[in-house]
Amino acid sequence: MAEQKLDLDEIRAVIRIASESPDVAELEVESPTLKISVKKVPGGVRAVISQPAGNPVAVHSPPAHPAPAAPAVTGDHLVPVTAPMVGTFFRAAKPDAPPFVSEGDMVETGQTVCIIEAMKLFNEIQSEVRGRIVRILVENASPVEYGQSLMLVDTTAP
Amino acid sequence: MAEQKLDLDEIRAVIRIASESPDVAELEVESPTLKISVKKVPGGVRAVISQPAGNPVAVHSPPAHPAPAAPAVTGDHLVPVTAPMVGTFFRAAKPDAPPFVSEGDMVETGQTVCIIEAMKLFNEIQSEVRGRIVRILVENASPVEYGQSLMLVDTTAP
Amino acid sequence: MFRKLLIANRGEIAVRVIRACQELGIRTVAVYSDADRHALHVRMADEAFCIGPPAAAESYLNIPNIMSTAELLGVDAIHPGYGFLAENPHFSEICQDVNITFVGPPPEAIAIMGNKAAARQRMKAAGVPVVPGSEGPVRNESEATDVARSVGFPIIVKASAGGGGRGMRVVHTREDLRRALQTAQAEAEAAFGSGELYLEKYVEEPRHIEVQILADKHNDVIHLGARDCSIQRRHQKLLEESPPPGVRDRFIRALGKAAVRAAHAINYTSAGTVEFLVDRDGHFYFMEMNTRIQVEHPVTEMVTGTDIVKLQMKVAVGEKLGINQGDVEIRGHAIECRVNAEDPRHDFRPSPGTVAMFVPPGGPGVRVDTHVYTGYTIPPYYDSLLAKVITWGADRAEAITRMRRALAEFEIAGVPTTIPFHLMVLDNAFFRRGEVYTNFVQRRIDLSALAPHLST
Amino acid sequence: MFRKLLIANRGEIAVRVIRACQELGIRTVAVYSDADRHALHVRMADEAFCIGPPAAAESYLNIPNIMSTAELLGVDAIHPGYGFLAENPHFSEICQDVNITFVGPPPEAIAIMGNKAAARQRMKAAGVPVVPGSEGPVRNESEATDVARSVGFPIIVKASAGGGGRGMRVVHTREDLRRALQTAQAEAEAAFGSGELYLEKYVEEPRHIEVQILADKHNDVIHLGARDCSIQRRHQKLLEESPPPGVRDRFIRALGKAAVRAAHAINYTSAGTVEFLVDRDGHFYFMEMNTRIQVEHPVTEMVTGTDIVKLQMKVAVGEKLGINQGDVEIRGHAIECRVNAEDPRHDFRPSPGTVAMFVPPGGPGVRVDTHVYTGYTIPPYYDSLLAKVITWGADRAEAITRMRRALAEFEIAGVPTTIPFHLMVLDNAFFRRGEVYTNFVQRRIDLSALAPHLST
Repeated sequence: MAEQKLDLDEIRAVIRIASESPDVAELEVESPTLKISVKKVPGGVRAVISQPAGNPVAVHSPPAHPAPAAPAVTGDHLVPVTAPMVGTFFRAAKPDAPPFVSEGDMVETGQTVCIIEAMKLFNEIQSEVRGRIVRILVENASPVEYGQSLMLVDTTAP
Repeated sequence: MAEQKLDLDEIRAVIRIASESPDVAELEVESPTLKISVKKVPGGVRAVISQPAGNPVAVHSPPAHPAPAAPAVTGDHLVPVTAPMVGTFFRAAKPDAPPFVSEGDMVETGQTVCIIEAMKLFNEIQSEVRGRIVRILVENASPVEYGQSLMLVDTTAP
Repeated sequence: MFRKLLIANRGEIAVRVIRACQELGIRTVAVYSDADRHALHVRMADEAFCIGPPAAAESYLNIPNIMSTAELLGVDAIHPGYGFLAENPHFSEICQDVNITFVGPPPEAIAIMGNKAAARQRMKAAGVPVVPGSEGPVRNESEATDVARSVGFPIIVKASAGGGGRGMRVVHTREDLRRALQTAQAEAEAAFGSGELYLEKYVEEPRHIEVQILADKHNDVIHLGARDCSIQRRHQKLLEESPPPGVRDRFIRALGKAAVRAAHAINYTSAGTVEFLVDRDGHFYFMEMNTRIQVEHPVTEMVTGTDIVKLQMKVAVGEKLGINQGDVEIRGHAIECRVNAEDPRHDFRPSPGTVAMFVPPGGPGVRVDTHVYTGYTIPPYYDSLLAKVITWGADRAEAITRMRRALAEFEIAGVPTTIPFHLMVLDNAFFRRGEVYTNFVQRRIDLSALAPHLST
Repeated sequence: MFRKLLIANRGEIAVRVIRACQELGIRTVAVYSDADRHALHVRMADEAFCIGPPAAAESYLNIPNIMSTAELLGVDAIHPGYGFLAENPHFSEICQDVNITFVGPPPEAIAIMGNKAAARQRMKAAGVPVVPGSEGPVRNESEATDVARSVGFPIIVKASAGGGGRGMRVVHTREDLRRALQTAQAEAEAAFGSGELYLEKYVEEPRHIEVQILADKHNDVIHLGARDCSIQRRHQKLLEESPPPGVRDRFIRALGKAAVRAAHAINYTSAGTVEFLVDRDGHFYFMEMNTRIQVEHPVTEMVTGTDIVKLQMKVAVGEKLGINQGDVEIRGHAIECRVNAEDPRHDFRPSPGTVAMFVPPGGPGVRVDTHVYTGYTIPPYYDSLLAKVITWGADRAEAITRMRRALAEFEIAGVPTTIPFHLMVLDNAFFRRGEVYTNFVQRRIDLSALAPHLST
C-alpha cells in the first residue's frame, strides 16, 4: 500500500536548502517515512538518506574532480558495471570488431561487456548481473579510473 | 490520510531562526510528524534548546570567557539591569551605608539600584523598569564588563 | 618582563600581540566590543572583558572603559596595536599617569609626528631630507605664492593634521593656487578640526619606501632595512615587500641612516616606521613617521629573522635592544598581501558576512596572520582585513611564485576577497620587473579584466 | 622542467609535493584511493585519478594502476613522497623503463641501502665509520661468537632486510647469543622473507643525528647540516630539530663530510638522509641511509632557507644543484612536532574520526604542513599524521617557546592528538638543556602524568 519509492525531488530539495544556507553545517530531517541527514563538507554536500522501511542509499556529491559521467544516484534496479582497475576502456576486442554490447542489449551474468587495457594487457570485464544495458557511460578508448561506472544494467528488465 | 510530504517551508523557517540567532550552534525541533536538527558551522558557542510542553524556551549560552552569572536570555517578564560601562559594582553608596536594593524589593523606574565606580567616578545606575528585584547577580565590589547583567527585575510583580 | 598586558585592539594585530606575549610568558587581557564576542583574540587571551557596543567610538576608542578594565584586572602594560588609540598621545599620557606601561613611544614623540608640518620642520633641522616646500605652515596666499615660486610647480597643498588624502590638493599653475588653498583649508577644518596647511613640491610617480626602526630607552636606535609599499589603492597599502626591488644596498643603508637620525631627533623609543618618498632619480624625502607597529611589519621579520613585537615589549620594559646594527642581516625576500573582505570586481566594496570555509595556505616559506576561522562572522563595524599572507623566498622571483601558489590554495568561502586582485598584480610584467610606484594600480592594473563573479 | 608530474602518495607529503610543483609551474596529477575521495591533495592537484580501494596494497602500492594512470594522463615524472613506493627499487626501475622520471635516486642506490648488511660493508669500504661488528652477514653461530668476542658485549643482532625494530635482539652475554640468533632469524624471515642477520656493537643511550644531503647528476653532492631526531617512541620519530642541540659546528661538519662520502660511494642522486648513531663520547657511526624525502625535511628548510623538494625536482630533471657547500648557511634553530591522531593517554592508540574544527597556528616563525581541514574525516587505513608544526627561532630557546605557543593555540576538535605529549617534552628540563637520546621518552617522560582526557 505504502509508496516505498524514494522521492528524489524531496531529497534534492532538502539538499538544496542546506546548500543555500551558508550558516548550516548539518541538517537532519525526519518524517515518518523518510530520514534525511545532510552534512556539508568543504567542496560539496554529503547526504545520507534512509527509509525506515527500506535500505540506506548513499548520495555522494560530485567529487572535486568529476569522474567522467559518474551517475550520482542509481536506483535499486540499476546496477553499474564498474572498472576494477585503471586503464583504457574499449567497447570491442579490436578496432574493427563489433562492440561487445550496445545500449538496449540484454546481458547475462558473466558476459563480457567491455575491455580495459592496462599495462599492455587486455582485461575482459564481465557483467556481474543479468539485465538490460540501459546506458553506456564512457566513450570508447577513454581512460577510466578505479571504480568508475562504465555502464548501467537494468536488472528489472524482463 | 496524514499529509506525508515534507513541508519545505517549515524547514527553511527553522534554518532561518537558527541563522538569525548568533548564539545558536545547533537547533533541534521535533513535532509529532517532523524532527529537524540543524548544526551551524562551528563557532565556539553551543546552545541547547528544549521545549518541554507548556514551558517557555530556555536558552543558556556560556560565553568563551564566562562573565560572572550573565544569563543570555531571560523570560519575557524578567528584565536585566545591565552595566552601561566597565567598572566596579557597589550595592551601596558607602561601605557602611545600607544597600540601595535587596532581593525581593520593589523598584520604580528611574530608581538607583547600584553604583559602578569607573575612573574614580561613582556612577549611579537606575532601573529602567518597575518591578521586583528577584535576583542580584554580581557580588559587591566585583569588576563588571560592559553590558553585564547586574540584577533581574520581575516586571509582572504586583 | 611584564606580568599582565592588555591589548587595546582587535583582529589579527590583537592575535599577533597575544602570540608575542605567550612566547614571553606574559598573561594577556583581551578587550572586545559586543560585536566581537566570538573573535579569536577573545578566545586566545587569558582573560577577556567586554568594553562597549559595536561602534568603535564606544568600545575600542573608549578610553575610560579600557582604562577601567586595565585597572580592575591589574595589568602593568597596554599594547595599542595599530589604528584605534595607537597614535593618540593623550592615551599614551593617561597610561603614564596611572603607571601602566604604554607599549609605544613617549607621548611627545607621538605628538610631534602627528603634526605633519611640525614633523617636517623637525626633520629638516635634524638633517633628514624633506621634500622642498614651506618652512612650517603657510599663513596666507602670498606666503604660499613665494614658496611655489621658489620650488616650482607642480606643488601639493597638505593639511598639517592630515592623513588619508583629505585636505590635500595638487596645484599645477599659479592661477589654481588660491582656490586650492581655500578648498584644502575647508576640507582640513571639517576633517581634522584644524585648517593649518603647508606646501611641498609634488613628486611625480614616486615610490613609497619605508624603514623599520627599533629604539630602546638607552639611546640605541637600529633599523631593520626597508620595505617597498608602493602598491596602493587610494592611499591604502595592498602589497608590501622587503627589500625594495631594484634598489642598491647602499641606497637602503642611506635611507636607514636617515631614519635612525629621525628617531634620535625626537627621542623616539619602541618600534616605528619612517616613510620616504623616492623620486625617479633616486632622491628620497621624509614623508612621515608612523609611531606604532605597522600592518606590514612581518615582511621585515621574515627577512631579518627578528620578532618586532617581542622586541617592542623588551624595550618598553626598559631592557636594552641587544642587537647592534651590525647584527642585522637581510636574507632572501619577503612579500605580504593583505587579503581583505572586499570585492575588487565592485570597486573594492567591503563585504562583511560569514566565512563558511577557511583553509589558510601552508607549507614552506608561508606565514599567515589572521583572526578568521571557519564559521567566523565578519562584523561590519571595523576594517575589512581578513588575513595577511606573507611569503619568503631565497630571491624575489621565488617569493612571488610562492605567493601565487599560496593565494591560489587559500580557500575562503562565503565572502569575496581581494585575492583575484593580488593575483593580477603578481602576474603583471611591470610588477615582476620591480617597476612599482604609488600610482601603479591606476596605471598598470585593469580591474575590469577580473573575471565576473561566479555567484552573480 | 617537467610538464606534468604524478604524486604517488597521499596526505601532507602529497600536498607538499603539489606546492613545489605549483611554484615550478608543473601540472600535477593526484592519485587516490576510494577512502581519499575528499582528501586535500585530490582537491589541490590539477587532475586526480582514483586508483583503487582503501587498502594501501590495492591503491597506493598498486604499481599497475599507478603506472597506467601515469601513461594515460601523459605525465613525465613521478614523485613517490615517503613510505609506500618511495624506497622500492623495482618501482623506480619500471619508471625508468617507460621513460618517466622517478624523482628519487637510481634503483641501484635504493637497492644497496635497502640491504642493511650490504650498505654497512659499502660504507665501511668508503671510509664512513660504522658500528664495530660483522663484516657483512653472519653465516652461523660460530662466526657470530667470533664477532662478539672481538667487539665485546653488549651486541645487537639485526636483520639485513630489517626496519622498525623487527628482527632485532640485544645480547648481553655469550650464553644468550644462540637463542637471540634463532629468534631474530625467525622473526626476520617472517617479516621480510629473508633471515639474513648481521651483528653490531650495541651503542648505549645513543643520539640519532642525521644529515640531509642533496646530489645532482653532475657528481656534485652537498649537505644541508644535521637534524637531531632522538625524541622517538618505539622507533617512531616524534620531534626533530636542526641544528642538533649542544653539538659543535666542527662535529656537524665532520658528519656532513661523512654523509657526502656515503652518497658519492653509491653514485647517489636526489635528496637523501644519512642517519648516524652518536655515542656518549661523541663518536658517530653510520646507521642507515634513507633514499627519499623525509618527514622532517622542513626543519632543514627553515634553517637553511632552501626548498628541498624543489631542489629534488631540479636535480631529477638533470639540472645542476646551483648551490655549493659554501653557500649553505645555517640561521637560527628549527623544531618540528608531528601531530598525530593518536591518544597519548591510551598508549598512543590511533584515533581516526572526523575533525570537527581545525584552526592551525600561525604568526611569526610558524610553518604548518597538513592535509587536514575543518570537516575532514581521517580514514583508518593509513598513518595517523595530522599535521607537522615547524617553528623557527633565532635560537633554540625561542624555537621552543614558539612551539609551545603554536601547539597551545592549535585547535583540533573531534579527535585526540599527540599535542599534550609534545607539550610535556617541550617543558621537560632535560629536553630544554638539550639532553636527548633515543630512549628519552622512556627515561624522561611520565605519560601517566598527562591529565585525564576531558571527554571521559
